[in-house]
Amino acid sequence: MKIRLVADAFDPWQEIVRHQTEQPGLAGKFGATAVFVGTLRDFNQGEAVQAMSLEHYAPMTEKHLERLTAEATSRWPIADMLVIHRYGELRPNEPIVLVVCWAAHRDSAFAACRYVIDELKTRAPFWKQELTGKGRRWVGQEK
Amino acid sequence: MKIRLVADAFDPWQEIVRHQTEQPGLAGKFGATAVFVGTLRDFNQGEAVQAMSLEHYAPMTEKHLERLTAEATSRWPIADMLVIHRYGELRPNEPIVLVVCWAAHRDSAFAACRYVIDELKTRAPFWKQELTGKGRRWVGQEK
Amino acid sequence: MSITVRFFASLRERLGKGQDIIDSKGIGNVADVWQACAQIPFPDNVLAAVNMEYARADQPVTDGDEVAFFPPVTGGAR
Amino acid sequence: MSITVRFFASLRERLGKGQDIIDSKGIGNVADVWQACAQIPFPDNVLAAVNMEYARADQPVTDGDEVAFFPPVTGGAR
Repeated sequence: MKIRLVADAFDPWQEIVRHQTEQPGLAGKFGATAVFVGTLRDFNQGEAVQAMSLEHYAPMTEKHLERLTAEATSRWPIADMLVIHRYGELRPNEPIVLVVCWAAHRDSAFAACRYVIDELKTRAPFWKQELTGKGRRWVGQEK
Repeated sequence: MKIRLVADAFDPWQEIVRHQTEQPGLAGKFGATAVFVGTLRDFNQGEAVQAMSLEHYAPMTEKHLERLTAEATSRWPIADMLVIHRYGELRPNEPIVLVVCWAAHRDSAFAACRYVIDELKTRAPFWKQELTGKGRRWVGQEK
Repeated sequence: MSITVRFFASLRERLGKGQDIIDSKGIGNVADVWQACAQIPFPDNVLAAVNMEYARADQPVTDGDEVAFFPPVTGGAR
Repeated sequence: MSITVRFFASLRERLGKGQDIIDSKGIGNVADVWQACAQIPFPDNVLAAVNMEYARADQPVTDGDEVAFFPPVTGGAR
């Protein structure tokens, strides 16, 4: 079980390989791996997006990500889980978030992966500000 | 949209990177990537599994995988999809199947990914034979 | 004037053959193909395909078709 | 004898500050903290946390607590 908040761009696929290498006890024990990667698109609500700034509340964010993954592993039989979330300045096509669930069977892997990304979106304190041709705008925060 | 049946072990994460590199038009266009990897476990139904032989009916298998992915892309707005399935002799911890769905939003990515792996399991002509300490046994085929 | 018949997995082992070429004369449907190849009644859990499409026992078969018989499929991973 | 107050994202910009340290005297709950820091009524869509846990306006606050106010969160990716 690992959670990381990172300031720099990361390669989700390399992170999965690295995690599996660091957890040799996993080998042969899982039949299903469900992965979600959220990536910054170059358009949103009809506007070209040039960059995004992702603000967070460091200790609270980490605490809530840990709680979410703990909830997921208590609800479904999960062999291991990896969550990585960016913060800071992002460019289009850069990964924002990675959620990986290793499990014996795919029902649990999909359910836990989906749970974490859905809950993360509504409970983890992150705020997005997009840079478009019209300037900076906060996402989902009517003044 | 790409479907491959492969006789040799493959690295699902490298295949994802390779596909994204070969489809530069995808960059910035997807916000969600949902991935499923099915892996051979070293145990099943209480027995240690030493190897698995995966038989298929080549042209029919390919035809049905193509149909499944076409169905998924007609039901959900999917930017791209990649499916790779092994056949032949596999060892524990080797990937059996990879399903990747790139989409603007995660609901579609998850739904299409799940649809393909579920339908694949019930419609694509593959047959598994496990090698355990007690010899070879067909999976899910009562004599 | 022939039909290619294929058998897979445990069914192939049970019948002791992976392929048959049979004369299409007198063959009307999938069940006829089975009877021409196997000495046992068509098992309930055996699936059939005609030209790579799933087919029922009463589906017509004509000269040049490829007919396949196989056990329940177990692709992917649960 | 103080409470640390933090503001995030558009709320930080609107109030023109990311942090306040206020005297805990006379502070009973989250709503009191807001009133001590901001000249405007507590907006409906603003969330609060006490010591990193989501909190309601009537949640008690005591000396040494960290209280945060922020707009709806937008983590992850849809």
